[in-house]
Amino acid sequence: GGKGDTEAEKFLVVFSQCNNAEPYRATQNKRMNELFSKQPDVDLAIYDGQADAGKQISQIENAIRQKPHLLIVAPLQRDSLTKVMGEAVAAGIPTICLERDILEPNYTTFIRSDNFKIGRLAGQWIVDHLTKKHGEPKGNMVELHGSKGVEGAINRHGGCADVLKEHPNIKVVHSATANWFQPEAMDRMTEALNANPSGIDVVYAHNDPMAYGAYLSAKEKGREKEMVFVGVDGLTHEGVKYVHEGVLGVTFVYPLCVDKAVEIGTKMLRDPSFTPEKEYSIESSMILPENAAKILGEAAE
Amino acid sequence: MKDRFLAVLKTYKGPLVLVGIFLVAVLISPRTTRGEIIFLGLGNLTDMLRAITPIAIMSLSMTFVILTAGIDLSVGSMLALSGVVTGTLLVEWDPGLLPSVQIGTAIISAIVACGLVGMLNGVLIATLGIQPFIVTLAAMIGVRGLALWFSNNERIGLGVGSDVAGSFGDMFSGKWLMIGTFLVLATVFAVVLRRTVFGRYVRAVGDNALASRYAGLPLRRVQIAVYTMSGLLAGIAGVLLCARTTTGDPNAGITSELDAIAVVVIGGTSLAGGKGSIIGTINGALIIGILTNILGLRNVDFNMQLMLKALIIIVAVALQRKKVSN
Amino acid sequence: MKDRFLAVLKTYKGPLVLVGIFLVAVLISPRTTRGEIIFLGLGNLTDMLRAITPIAIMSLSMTFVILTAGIDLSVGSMLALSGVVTGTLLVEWDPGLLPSVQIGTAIISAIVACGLVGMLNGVLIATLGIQPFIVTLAAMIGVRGLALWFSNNERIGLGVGSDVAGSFGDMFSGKWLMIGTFLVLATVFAVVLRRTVFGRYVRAVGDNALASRYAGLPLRRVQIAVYTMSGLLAGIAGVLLCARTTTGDPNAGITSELDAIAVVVIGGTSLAGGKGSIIGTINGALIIGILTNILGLRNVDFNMQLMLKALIIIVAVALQRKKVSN
Amino acid sequence: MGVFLKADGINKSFGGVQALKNVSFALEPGEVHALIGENGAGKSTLGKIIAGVLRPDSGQIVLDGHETSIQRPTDAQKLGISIIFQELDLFPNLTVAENIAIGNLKLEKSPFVSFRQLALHCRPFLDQVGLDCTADTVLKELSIGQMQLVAIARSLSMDARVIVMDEATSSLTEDAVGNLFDVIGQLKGKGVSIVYVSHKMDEIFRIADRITVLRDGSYIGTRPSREADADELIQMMVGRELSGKGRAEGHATTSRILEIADLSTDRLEEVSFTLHRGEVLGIAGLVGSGRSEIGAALFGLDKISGGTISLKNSPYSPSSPRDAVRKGIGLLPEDRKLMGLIAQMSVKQNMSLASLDGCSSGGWVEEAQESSKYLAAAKQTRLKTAGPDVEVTSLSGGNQQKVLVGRWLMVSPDVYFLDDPTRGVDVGAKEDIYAIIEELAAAGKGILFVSSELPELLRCCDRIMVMHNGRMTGIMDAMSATQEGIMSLAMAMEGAAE
Ligand SMILES: Nc1ncnc2c1ncn2[C@@H]1O[C@H](COP(=O)(O)OP(=O)(O)OP(=O)(O)O)[C@@H](O)[C@H]1O
Ligand SMILES: Nc1ncnc2c1ncn2[C@@H]1O[C@H](COP(=O)(O)OP(=O)(O)OP(=O)(O)O)[C@@H](O)[C@H]1O
Ligand SMILES: [Mg+2]
Ligand SMILES: [Mg+2]
Repeated sequence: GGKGDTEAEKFLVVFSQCNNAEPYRATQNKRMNELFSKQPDVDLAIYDGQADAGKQISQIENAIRQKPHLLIVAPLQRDSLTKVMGEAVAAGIPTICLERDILEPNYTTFIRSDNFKIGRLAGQWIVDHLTKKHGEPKGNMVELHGSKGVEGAINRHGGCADVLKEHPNIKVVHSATANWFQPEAMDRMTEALNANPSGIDVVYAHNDPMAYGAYLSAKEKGREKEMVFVGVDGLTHEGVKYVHEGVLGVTFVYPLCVDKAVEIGTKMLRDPSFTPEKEYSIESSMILPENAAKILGEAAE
Repeated sequence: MKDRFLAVLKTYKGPLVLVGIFLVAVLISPRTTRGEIIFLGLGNLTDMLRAITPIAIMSLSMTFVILTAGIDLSVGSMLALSGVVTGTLLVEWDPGLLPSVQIGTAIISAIVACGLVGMLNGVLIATLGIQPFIVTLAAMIGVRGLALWFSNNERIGLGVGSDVAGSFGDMFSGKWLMIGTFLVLATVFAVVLRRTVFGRYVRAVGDNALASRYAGLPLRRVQIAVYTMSGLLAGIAGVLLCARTTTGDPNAGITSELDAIAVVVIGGTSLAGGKGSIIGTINGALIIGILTNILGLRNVDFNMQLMLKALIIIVAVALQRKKVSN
Repeated sequence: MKDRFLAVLKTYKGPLVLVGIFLVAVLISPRTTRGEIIFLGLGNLTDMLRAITPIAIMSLSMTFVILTAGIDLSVGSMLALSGVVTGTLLVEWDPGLLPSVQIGTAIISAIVACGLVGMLNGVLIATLGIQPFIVTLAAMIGVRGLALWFSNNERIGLGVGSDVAGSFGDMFSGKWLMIGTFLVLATVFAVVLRRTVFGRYVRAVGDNALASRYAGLPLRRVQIAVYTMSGLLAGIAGVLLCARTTTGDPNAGITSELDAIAVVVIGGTSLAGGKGSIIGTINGALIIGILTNILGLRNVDFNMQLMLKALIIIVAVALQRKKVSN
Repeated sequence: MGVFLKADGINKSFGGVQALKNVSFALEPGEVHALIGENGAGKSTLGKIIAGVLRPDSGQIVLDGHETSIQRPTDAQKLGISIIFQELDLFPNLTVAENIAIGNLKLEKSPFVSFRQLALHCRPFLDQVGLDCTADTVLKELSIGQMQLVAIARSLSMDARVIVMDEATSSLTEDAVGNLFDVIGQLKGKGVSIVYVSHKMDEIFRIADRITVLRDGSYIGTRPSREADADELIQMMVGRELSGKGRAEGHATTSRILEIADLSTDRLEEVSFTLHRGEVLGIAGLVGSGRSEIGAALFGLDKISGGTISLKNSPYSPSSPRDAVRKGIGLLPEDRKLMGLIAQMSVKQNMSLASLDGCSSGGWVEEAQESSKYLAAAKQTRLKTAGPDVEVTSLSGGNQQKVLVGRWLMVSPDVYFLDDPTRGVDVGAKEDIYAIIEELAAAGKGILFVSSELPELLRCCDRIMVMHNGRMTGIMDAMSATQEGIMSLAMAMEGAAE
């Protein structure tokens, strides 16, 4: 529980974000601000690790020194943050590990989402789609990777490949790295299209901007109907919108985890008797043309 | 006879390296089922040109900057700023103007904003006498912050609809518009460099700064002008990229300053200033463009691509270099 | 009296800027509930030093490189390579050696690997006469590919257990070990630059390469040596970073070449070569370290941080610069 | 005739150095007015102030009786003043024509450039100075002497009424100087005035109408050149009597130290000669005749394509300058700024640069040893400096040259190749350098001495060889040689070689 001794005292909540300069993370921050601002006695401080593990460690060390009532960490890397989060827990600071796993359970609770699972969902959707299209699970796929060596790219690829390996007739005919960026995805997709003048069935991109870029490239060559585009992330103003507009066939929400974190975190702050579970897993949801409109409508409210 | 042939070879080393890479690309290109060489398809060649266009445009003004013995590390950030400004003015601004007027305003605002950043770079370099590297490094950091702040850390999607934003995307992403813009700019820059007094000053300033001062050249004005141009061209590249991706992305263009500089240097321009040409830079852009394209067509593993790229850059530059003079 | 004071001010501009930033940091630092200035806490100051250590280490050899009028863009990639090699040899190699021997082997292999890359840079620059910018740019691209390929595109986690890998993390991430390594290296580099024949040659070569050649100096060996040193120090920085983050990350150190160069230049070393000092570089590292630390402590919005950083870099350098001569 | 341009009470200081102290100077129309003085006397500074490159701390430039306010070089140009800089500040990567046109307000009126027009414009000036190259040759392909001709052509093209020539002939050979003097004669006829800065006394007497002497930044006096005599002028310059010694005593022995047979490189053809211990062998020739190339070949700078060299009776083929130094050859380069000085290093560090191996142990610089060796060399060269630790660029030209001479004294090689060691050096320092050469010869060193000034070759050398177009056209005993004889050898094969 927190240390809210007097009513007048404010709660200090520190959120150590691994990299602000990424729309997914910016959305997390925004959402977290939004939710905590409904609680006037909470001071939220968001630290930006700038995609640098050393930096994020230092920032958490700083935070520990300030003795916050709640620490939320979105770790950049599983190994690097394990130790310092252990120090936070040892210092008696209630700590939430957000979204990504660390090596040891050095946290009070872990609110997770799972890229491997998302990869598997995408793989399964692709198998189903191709089975519907060709009567059997076969076809040609182009895969656009996020930055090499980054957890998201590794697991979104790994999960999908895990499903596809059961279906040898689904071939990955072109596999390129576009570093999460839309412009690069457009150039890489253009090359894939040129190298494969026909017969591409699916484009699986590790995030929505890359999937969208791939769509634009195909559209320009008048080939966007030939294939279906699959993305991941499902941010409202990006992925969901793209699905709604018929650009993407499907996208998979990479959960922000923020709502759950604030819900659990608030209880931890205010209810000394509350003990959180060790782990909450937030399921991804599938955004299809059928439910996209509804989600967009909700967001607009 | 043989001597003349060798002399010609020596003068046109850059284009020869380009031709070499082109031939290799033709040889190793995959083929269609009908046996056509994919690399040589008109569609692929123009795709290749368009892909390199944003970098190539920035490398034109970068050539000028480098000729003055300067450098501009901020072009990538300015490119992002331009896209974000364009996007915002098209999507979040509803002035009730004619679409064409709104589009024009958005484009001009974006380009002018970058021009002003470039001018600020130039003024700091020319009047405070701080090294260009450090001024434009600061601008690279600061302008990235500005673009992120301006866009609220979010990508601004133009959509593919038929509203103002969507029609901007349609109008300005055409292959020939992009390639054409580059060709026009390249011609202008080549002519300015070779055929105008200003161009001569640009080459002189980097060649011998003291002599320029002694000759009474307007040193500061030349510096301010080249950095302003660098801003303007980064702005244009940003608008085109925004149209092509139908997105104003505050994270666009990260590391593209290095790409633009690499193109210039592969084109034979010396970072010490004074020596270089626009033809060389075009050559450098084509070398990089073909290289990226053929590695993509062959779908070479990304890591292998990186290593091959490194190797080929070294070889291309080594082949072009003059014999080490005493 | 006043004159002397002014003269002292002029000589020690760099440290004065540092003291100024320090004082501002003290003033604007947040305080603990007990009113202590957080910035001044020993824990915070040492954290700040440790945070800047990898960059600071690389900036020492970068000073040498820049003094020879060169540049090394590949340090960030070498840092990553070092981490990946260390990680692999600790995690995936089971030679049945004593843990300390295995750790030693891993560290030395990582540092030597980077040293070899640096030496290759140096050899290409010295013998082919290609511009350092382009050689090390190619190395930056290629070595990044190498690190990714070597690590199979994955981060190599050392874990926090008590096995070989875990104990390496414990041993080498200590605050004082990291800061101490930097201090030792800084002393060595400062002494080498000031007191040895080699140091004298480094400055001469960068100031006037042709004159150095005419004086019979071993130009090529000096160039090869400084780039090799740059590799070695990037290797050391990579080992320390690997220990601190208990991860060998093939994507570590992206853009850290710019950070290291910025530190050197803020420290008053001229990119034109010949002029600069290790003291200046240490000063530059502290300026950047304090700046980053205090902006973090104040939890300034990230975008605002970027803009402030840009501003402060310009101001810090402008304050240090010599009066622009007529 | 009346005064045309007048500099009045000019003061100028650089940091602590007062370069000009209340100097006044008057120029009449159509006169050649020589400005002389020791290195560092302030001649170039005065020239730069007249040309608007530097602004005086106080004082006035009066032109045609009107006070001027020259703020920048273009102001001076508008008033019809042009200058040839001592350090030849040109643009190596621009073409000859561009170098001539740049900054010329008349030629740059239109923002666009026509190469053909530019070439046409430049041709007469190139012809006038006798430079035989096309207008679109890139400057850096020329030799230093040819560059100097470009600088002269540039100032002629300005259509100026006043031309400041700051040591414009320092790298020129006799024929080019003669050419220039013809041009000056024509200009005088048109009423153009010349401020002529030089250290070459014979030239001054040939061309100047009046001579003004500066010493340590102060005005000393002006003499009509008909009435002046060299000794008096020298005394005015140095403030004391200078005993110009006569011909050096010969120290040549018969022991061979360097033998070159049929040496060829890209720019040399079958050069052969022998140098003995204690001998000073002069090398004469026109601009671009390949004199420096002999040094480049000997010093491992140029690839040797044929012939043999033996040094101290063993075969010698240098792989690099470092190798050459190791084996006992030292080369004093012709361009001290470009090839000699390390601008940001101190006087002492510049001097010891080539001999650090001898002032160090285990790679550590032994400061005490370095200082004592430096002091010895500084003494031998009679170096004038504010101290060992001042920046070398703060020294006057002559003293900078002495630093480079001192550099090789500290190395003490067996063979010295001195490429124009007195270029831009004042009379006093010249004497000092001659004395050093003699001391070296007396110590049994072999010396190759390249110079464009025949009198000094005749004075210092035992023998003189003459180069033309990369070939050796003769070698003669200095005692019996004459200037005319050398010149005819230097030009003899003109035409025949083509
Ligand atoms: N830019 C400068 N900065 C500092 N000192 C200078 C500068 N220019 C000239 N000086 C100093 O001013 C004095 C006069 O120099 P100046 O070049 O006018 O001499 P000079 O008579 O032309 O000599 P020389 O015969 O060697 O060319 C010298 O002491 C010189 O060191
Ligand atoms: N770096 C170079 N590249 C090409 N040609 C050169 C180069 N340097 C000199 N030359 C040419 O080689 C020839 C010999 O030049 P060199 O400098 O040896 O002449 P020099 O007799 O020493 O005359 P100077 O009085 O100019 O020093 C000239 O025709 C010159 O133009
Ligand atoms: Mg002078
Ligand atoms: Mg010569």
